[in-house]
Amino acid sequence: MDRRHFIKLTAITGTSAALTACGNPENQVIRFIPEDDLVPGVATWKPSICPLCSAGCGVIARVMEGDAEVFRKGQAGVIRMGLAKKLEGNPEDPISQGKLCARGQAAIQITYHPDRIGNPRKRSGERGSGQFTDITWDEAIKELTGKLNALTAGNDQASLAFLTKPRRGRRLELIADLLQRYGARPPVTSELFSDEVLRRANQLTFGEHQLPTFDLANARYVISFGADFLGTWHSVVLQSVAFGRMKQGRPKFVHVDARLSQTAANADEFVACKPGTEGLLALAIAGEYAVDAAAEKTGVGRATIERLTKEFTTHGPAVAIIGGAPLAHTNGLFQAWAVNRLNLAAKTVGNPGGLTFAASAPVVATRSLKELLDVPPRVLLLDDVNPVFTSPPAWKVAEALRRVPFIVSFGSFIDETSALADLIVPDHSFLESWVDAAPETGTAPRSKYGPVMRPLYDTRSTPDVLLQVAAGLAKPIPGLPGTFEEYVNAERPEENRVQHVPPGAKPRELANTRLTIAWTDPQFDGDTSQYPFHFMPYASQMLFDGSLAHLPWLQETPDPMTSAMWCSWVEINEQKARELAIEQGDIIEVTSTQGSVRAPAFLNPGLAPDAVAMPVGQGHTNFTRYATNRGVNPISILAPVTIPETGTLAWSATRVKIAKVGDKQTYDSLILFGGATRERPDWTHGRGDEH
Amino acid sequence: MSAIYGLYSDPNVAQVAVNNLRAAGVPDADITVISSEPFEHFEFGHRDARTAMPWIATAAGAAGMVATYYLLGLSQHAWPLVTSGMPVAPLWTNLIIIFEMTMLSAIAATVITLIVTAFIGERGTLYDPEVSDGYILVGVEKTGDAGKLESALKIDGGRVKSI
Amino acid sequence: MPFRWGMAIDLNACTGCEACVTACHAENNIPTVSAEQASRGRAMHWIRVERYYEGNFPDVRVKFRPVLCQQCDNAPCEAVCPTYAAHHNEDGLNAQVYNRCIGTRYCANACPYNVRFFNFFNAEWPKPLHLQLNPDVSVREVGVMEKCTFCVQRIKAAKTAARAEHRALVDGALQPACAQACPTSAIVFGDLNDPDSRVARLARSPRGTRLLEDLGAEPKITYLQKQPWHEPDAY
Amino acid sequence: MNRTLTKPFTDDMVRPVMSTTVWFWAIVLATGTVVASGAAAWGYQLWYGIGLSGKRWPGFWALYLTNFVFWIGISHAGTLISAILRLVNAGWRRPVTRVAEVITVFALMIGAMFPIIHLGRPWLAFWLFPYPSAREIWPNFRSPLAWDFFAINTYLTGSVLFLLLPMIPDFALVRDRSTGWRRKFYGALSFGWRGTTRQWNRLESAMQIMAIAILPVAVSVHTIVSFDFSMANVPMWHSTIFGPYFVAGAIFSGIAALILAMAALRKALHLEKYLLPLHFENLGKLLLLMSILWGYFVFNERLTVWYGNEHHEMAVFWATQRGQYAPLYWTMVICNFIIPIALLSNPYTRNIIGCVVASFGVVIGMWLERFLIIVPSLAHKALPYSWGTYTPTPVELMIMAATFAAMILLYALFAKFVPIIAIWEMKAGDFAHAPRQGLAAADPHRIDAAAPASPEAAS
Repeated sequence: MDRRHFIKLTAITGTSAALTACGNPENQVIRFIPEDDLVPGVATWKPSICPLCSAGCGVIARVMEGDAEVFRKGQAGVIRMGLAKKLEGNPEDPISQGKLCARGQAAIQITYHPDRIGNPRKRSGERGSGQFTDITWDEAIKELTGKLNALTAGNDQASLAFLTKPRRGRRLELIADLLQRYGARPPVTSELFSDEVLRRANQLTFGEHQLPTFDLANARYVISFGADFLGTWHSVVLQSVAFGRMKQGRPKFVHVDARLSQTAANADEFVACKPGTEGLLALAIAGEYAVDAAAEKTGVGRATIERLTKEFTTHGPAVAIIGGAPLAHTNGLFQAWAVNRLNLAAKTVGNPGGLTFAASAPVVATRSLKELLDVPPRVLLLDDVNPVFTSPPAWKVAEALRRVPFIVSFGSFIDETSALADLIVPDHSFLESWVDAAPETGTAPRSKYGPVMRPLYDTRSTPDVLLQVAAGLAKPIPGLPGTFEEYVNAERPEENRVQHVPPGAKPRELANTRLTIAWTDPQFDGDTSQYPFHFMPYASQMLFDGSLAHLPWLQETPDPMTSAMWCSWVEINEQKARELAIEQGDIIEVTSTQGSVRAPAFLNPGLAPDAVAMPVGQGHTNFTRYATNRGVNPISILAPVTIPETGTLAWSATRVKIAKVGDKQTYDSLILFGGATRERPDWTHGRGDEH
Repeated sequence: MSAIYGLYSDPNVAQVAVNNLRAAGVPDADITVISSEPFEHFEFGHRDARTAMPWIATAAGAAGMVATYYLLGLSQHAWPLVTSGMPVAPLWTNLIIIFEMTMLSAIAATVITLIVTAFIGERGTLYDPEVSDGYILVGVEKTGDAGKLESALKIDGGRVKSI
Repeated sequence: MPFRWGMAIDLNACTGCEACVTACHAENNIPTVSAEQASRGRAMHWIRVERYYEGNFPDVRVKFRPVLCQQCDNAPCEAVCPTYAAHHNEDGLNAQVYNRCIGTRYCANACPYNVRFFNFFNAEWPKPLHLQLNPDVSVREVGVMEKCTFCVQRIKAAKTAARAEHRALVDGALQPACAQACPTSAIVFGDLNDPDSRVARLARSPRGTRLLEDLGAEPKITYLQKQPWHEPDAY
Repeated sequence: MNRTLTKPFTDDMVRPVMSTTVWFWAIVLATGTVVASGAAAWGYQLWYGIGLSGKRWPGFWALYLTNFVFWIGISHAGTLISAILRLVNAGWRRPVTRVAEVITVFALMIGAMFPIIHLGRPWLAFWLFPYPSAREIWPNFRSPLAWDFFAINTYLTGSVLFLLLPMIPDFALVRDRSTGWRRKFYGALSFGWRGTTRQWNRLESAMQIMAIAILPVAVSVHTIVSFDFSMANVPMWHSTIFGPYFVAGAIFSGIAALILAMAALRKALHLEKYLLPLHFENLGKLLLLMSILWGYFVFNERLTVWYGNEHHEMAVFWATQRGQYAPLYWTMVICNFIIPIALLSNPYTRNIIGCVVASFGVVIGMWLERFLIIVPSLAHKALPYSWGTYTPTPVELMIMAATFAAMILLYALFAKFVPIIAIWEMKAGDFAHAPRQGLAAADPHRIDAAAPASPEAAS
C-alpha cells in the first residue's frame, strides 16, 4: 500500500471517530471491526483456482493485512482485513505445479479492478444505453424471482436460458441441476476458441469426448499442428511445465503452421503448410496418404515429408498435437481425426511420451449458442460471457439479445453483452467465493477452495443467488442445498481439497478402426482473386479471446512475438510488405466479405506471404476504462462459416484483402515495447530502424 | 594643504614630472601616479611592479591540491561504498577533482592577493575626476616643502593643483 | 561467507511466454503507465523477453532471451551515479536506493543492457487497485530510476527468517517472482558462492554464456545457450 | 607636445550606459516574454514530472543535455579565447575580450542550469554538492557528474572573476561621469578604484596569472563534459577522441557565437569605429581553422568506427549516416564544414557578412552535433530489442527557446549596465583606432621606444 494513501485512510479514520462522537450518523466513514486474525506485515497463503481459462490451475494467494474501503449492508467503510496481494502457482496442485502463466498472474486485478460492479443494478435508460440505477439485493432477487414465477405461471419454463462459459466443475453442475429441476433446458455455453471438434474426433477415435493430455515430459519427438500449447491452447501451464522437463533432454519439436506463433517459435523445425491441409500432412507421416499427393496439397516438400516420417518413426516416443487454427476449418473434424491416426501410428497412445485422457468426470450436457440464437428465450441469465464480442457479425447476436425480453447478468463488469442486461446481480470475484474445478487434463483433480478474502463490495456468489431465487419461487424446488459451499462440500469432506484422480483406463482405438473420414478441401469465404490473403485471427497471448482486455497488466505486457502493447495490429509477411510498399506502423485496412477493420501493420518475418494475421482481444466498444475503444476486433470481419459436425465457428476460414490507408507518420498507433525485430539488422538497405 | 599634484595629458610629460619629483628628493614610495589606463611602456608605470602574486598563487594551488587529496580520501573512506568494482578512493578519478580544486585555489588566492594588496592595502586618497578624461595625475600626499614640489610638477603641458 | 546471488536462464527452456514479466509487475509494484505513455516509450518492465527473428518465412527461427538486471560485479551503472543511489551491496547485488536517486538517469545510459527504467510521472493506481500493492516493496516517486532487485525483499525476508530459526538457507527455497512463475523453470536462482547450488553448477555449464560478456561488466546471470536439435547419429 | 585626450572615446563607450533607447526596451520585452514562457514551461514540468519532455526508454538523455553541452561549448568563446589572446599579447584582442568573456559567463550559467532542469527530482539537485547530504554520505566522486560540478564551478568562478576584475577601472570611469544613483551604484562597484600604478600593476599581474590558470581549466571543463559520454560504455561514446574533439568543437562554436555577438553589438551600439572588419577577419580565420580541425576530428571518429566494423557501433554509425538521423547529420556537415570553408577560405567572402553567415551555420551545426552524439547512440545500444527513438516535446522546445532568449536578454542588460568594450584596455593598447594622436614610437620616454611598432598598430 502506498504511504500517501495510508495516511489519507488514517485521517479518514480519525475524522470518523470524531464524527461518531458528535452523534452524526450520516455521511460518515465507519471503521468496521477487523474480521481477520492477521499479524501485520506477515503474509499467509491461501489456495484458490485461477478462473481465466478452462485449465483450472491451482493458485495460492499471498494474503496480508490492509485497510480496504468496503461496502457492508449498503454502507461504505474502512475495514482492516486480509487482502490478496499476489497469486502464485500452487506447488501442490497437479495442474499448475507451482507455476503460473502471465494471464493467471494478472487474475488478481479482477478483484481490485476500479470498474468492477459493486452492487446490484437495474437498467434505467434505453437497453444498451449503459444507464443503470443501484438497487438492493432484496429488490434484485424479488425481481428475478418474479420473472421466473411468471414463466412458471405461463408454463413456459423452457424459455429460461442460462448462458455461460464451458467450465467443468461443481458450479456448472449445480446450475445445470437447477435448470433441469426448474424445467428449463440445459445451459448454453459460448466460447470463441472452442475445441469441440477435437473432442468430437476423440470421441470417434478413442471413445473419449475430451481433450487429450500429453506426456510431453517423456516425449522425445513432438509434432504440433498449429497447436499453441505453450501460449493459449488447452492447459498451458501444465503443458509448459512438461515442455520444460522435456527440454532437459534432447527432444525434437516440429511445428506445422502458416504462422510462427509463440509456440512455433520454440520449435526445432518450423514447417510451413497451407492452412486447412495439416491433416493430410499428418496422414502422410502416418503412412496413410500418398506422399506425392500430400506434398502437392500441403505445399510441404516431398523430401521434408519423408524426412519427418523417418524422424517420427525412429526418434520416439513421439506424439502429435493439433489445436487452434487447423481445427477451425470446415474440414476440422478430418484434421483432428488425421492427427489421431498419426498418434495411433506412433503407438504412444496411453504410453509414456504419448497422449492420455483424464478419468471421465461427469459431463454436463450443454447447448450451443446457435440453438439459443435460433429460439430466443424470454429470460436470459448471462454468466460472465460476452458472445456479442466473440461472434461474427452475421450471427447477429446483439440483435437476437435485444429481442430477449429480460436479461440478467451475473458478471462483474459491463461489457458489450452485459450492457444489454436489464438486471445486473454481480458475482463475487473468484478470490471472494468458493471455487472448484474439474479440469479435463491428466490426473485431473477435483479441487475446491474457500474464499481467500472477504468481499470488497456488496456482491453475492452467483450460485448462492440462484439457490436463493430457487428457494423463493412460487413453486419451490425441493431438496436444494442452502448454499454453494454446502453443495461443493457435500461430495467429499472439506479437508480433502485436492482430489487426485488417477488417469482413466488406457485409451484404445475403438473397435471400428476402419472408421475413415474423407478428405474434403477446406471451404473459405471470399474469392481467391478478390480476397487474396488467408485471414488468421489468433488468440492473443495476453488478452486471450478478449475477455481479459480489461486487465491493465495484460494490456501493458508486451506480446511475445511483436512486443506490442495496448493496441491491435495486422501482421503481414515482411518481404510481402516490402513488395506492397508497406512499412511497420502503416495503417492497413483489412477487408473481408463481412466488413473491414483498420490497424497498424507489423512486418512479421514468420508469416506466410499469402496470409494476414491479427490477434483477437482488442476492439471492445464497452469494456472498462482499460479496453474500451482500443484497437479493433478481427472477429467483426469473420465470415459465419461453421464446422458442419459441431456447429462451432470455423474462425480460420475467411479470406481478406488489404490496402494501405495511412502511414505511420500520421497515425502513431502501433505501440511496441521492443525496437528492432532482428539481432543483426541489415543496414545495407538503409533499414534496421524498425520504428 | 594635504597634497599637491599635477595633471598631464601626455605620459612623456608625466614621466618628466615623476623624474623631477625624484630629483627634488621625494622618495619613490611617496610619489602617487594615477591614470585611467596602465602605462606599461613607461618607467613610472613600472614602479611597484614587483609582486609575490605568482608565488602566492602557486603555493595556494599546491595547498589546494594536497588538501583536496586528503579531503577526498577522507570523505570516501567515511562511508566506503563500492561501485563498479572500483577502489574506494581511486586516484584516476580523484585526480580530476584534485586538478580542478588546485586551479580554483590558485585563482582564489590570486584574487584575494589582489584585493588585499590593491584595494584594502591602498591608503591614499588623492584623486581627481579629470583622470577619467585621460589626464595622468602625478602628486605627493605628504607635502613637505610645497614650493619645491610645485616647481618640480610645474612643467610645460601640465597643471598643478593642491588640496 | 556472504551470499553472491546469481541466476541461470536456460534458453532451451524459455518459451517466451512472458509469465515472468507479469509476475514481476505483481511482486514489485511496477506501475502500468497507460497506452499513451507506453506509446511514448515509458513502459516499465524490469524483466523483458527479447525476441529476435532469424531468416525469412518459411525458414524462420526465433530466439527468446529474458533480459533483466544482470547484477554485474563491475556494474557500469554504479560508478556514474553521483549520489550513490546505485551501489554494490554486501550480497553482490546492485542496490538501487530510491530515496537517494535524484534522477540524473546516467545509470541507465551506462547500463549496456538497458534494464533500468524511469518514473516519468507519479504512478497511479485507481482505487481499489492500490490494495494489491506489495507492502514489502516501496512505491517509487516521479523522477526516480528503478530496476530489477532480484526481489531483494524476498531475499531479506528469507535471510531474516533463517537467522531467526538458526538454520541455513536451503538452495532453491528462495526464488524471485520471475523464477517462481516461470512455467518451464527456465530461470534458476541461487547463491553463486555455494559451489553445490544449482545456479553455481549451471554457471559452470559449457553451454553457459554471459550477455555482452566482452564489455567486462561481469554479469551474474548465466545464459545457457539454445542447442539446435540434430540427428543423434550425426555424432 | 599636444596630445588629444581619450575623453571622446570614453564618452562613446559610456554613452550606452547613460542613455536608454526604445530598442533596448523592445529587446527586453521580447526576450523577457520568451524567458518567462520558458520558466512557465519548466514550472509545468516541475509540477507534473519530467515525463512532459520527450525522453523515453532507452533515450534517457536528449534535448536538455544537448543544450547543456551546447551552451558549455559556447562558453568557450570567451575566457579561453580572451586568455589565449592575452597571453600571446595579440593587440587586436582588446575590443573583443569583454564581448567574449560575457558570453562565457552567461553561457556557463545557462548551460549549468540544464543538468538541473534535466533531473528527475530537481528539488534535490543540491545533493550533487560536495557535502555529506543524506545519512552522512558524500557525493560519489567517481561519477563524471561530480567532476562536472567541480569543473563548471571552477570555470564559472574563474570566468566571473576574469570578467569582473578588468571591469573595475571602467566602473570608476562611469562613476566619475555620472551623478545621482548611478554615481553611488558604480562607485560601489568600483571598490574605490583610483588607478594608481600599484593598482594597475596588481591588476595586470592578477589577470596574467588568471589567464594562465584558466586555460587548462577551460580545456578540462569541456573534456570533463565529454567524459560524461565517453566514460559510459555506449556505442560511439566510449572513445578517447572525445576530449579533444569536444574542446575543439567548443572553441569552434564559441568563436561563432562571439562573431555573432560582435556583429549584433556593432549594429546595436554603433561600435563601427571600434569593432572593425579586421576583427571579423581575424576571428574568421580562426573559425576557418577550427572548422578544418572539426572536420579532421569527425573524419577520425567516423573512419575508426567504420573500419573497426564493430556491430554495436555500426548501428549508430549507419543510423546517423543513412538512417533515421541522416538528414540531421548531413545538415550538420554542411553547416559545420562546407559553408564555413566555402565562405572563409575566400578573402572576398571573409568579410563581416560572410563571417556572420558562416557563424550562424556553425552554431546550428554544432547544436546538431551535440544532438547527434547523444540521441542516436542511446537509441542504438548493444541489444537491438531495446532500440528506441526520440522526438522533442513542446515543453522541451520552449525551455530551449527560452535559454536562447535569456542569452540575448542577459547580454542586452549587461551592455546596458557595463561598457561592453574594456575602455582602459583599448586605451592601453595603443590601438591604432583608439582616438589618440601621436604614435607611441614617437614618445621618447617609452621604455620600448627602440622597438619597431607592432604590426597591428601600423595597420
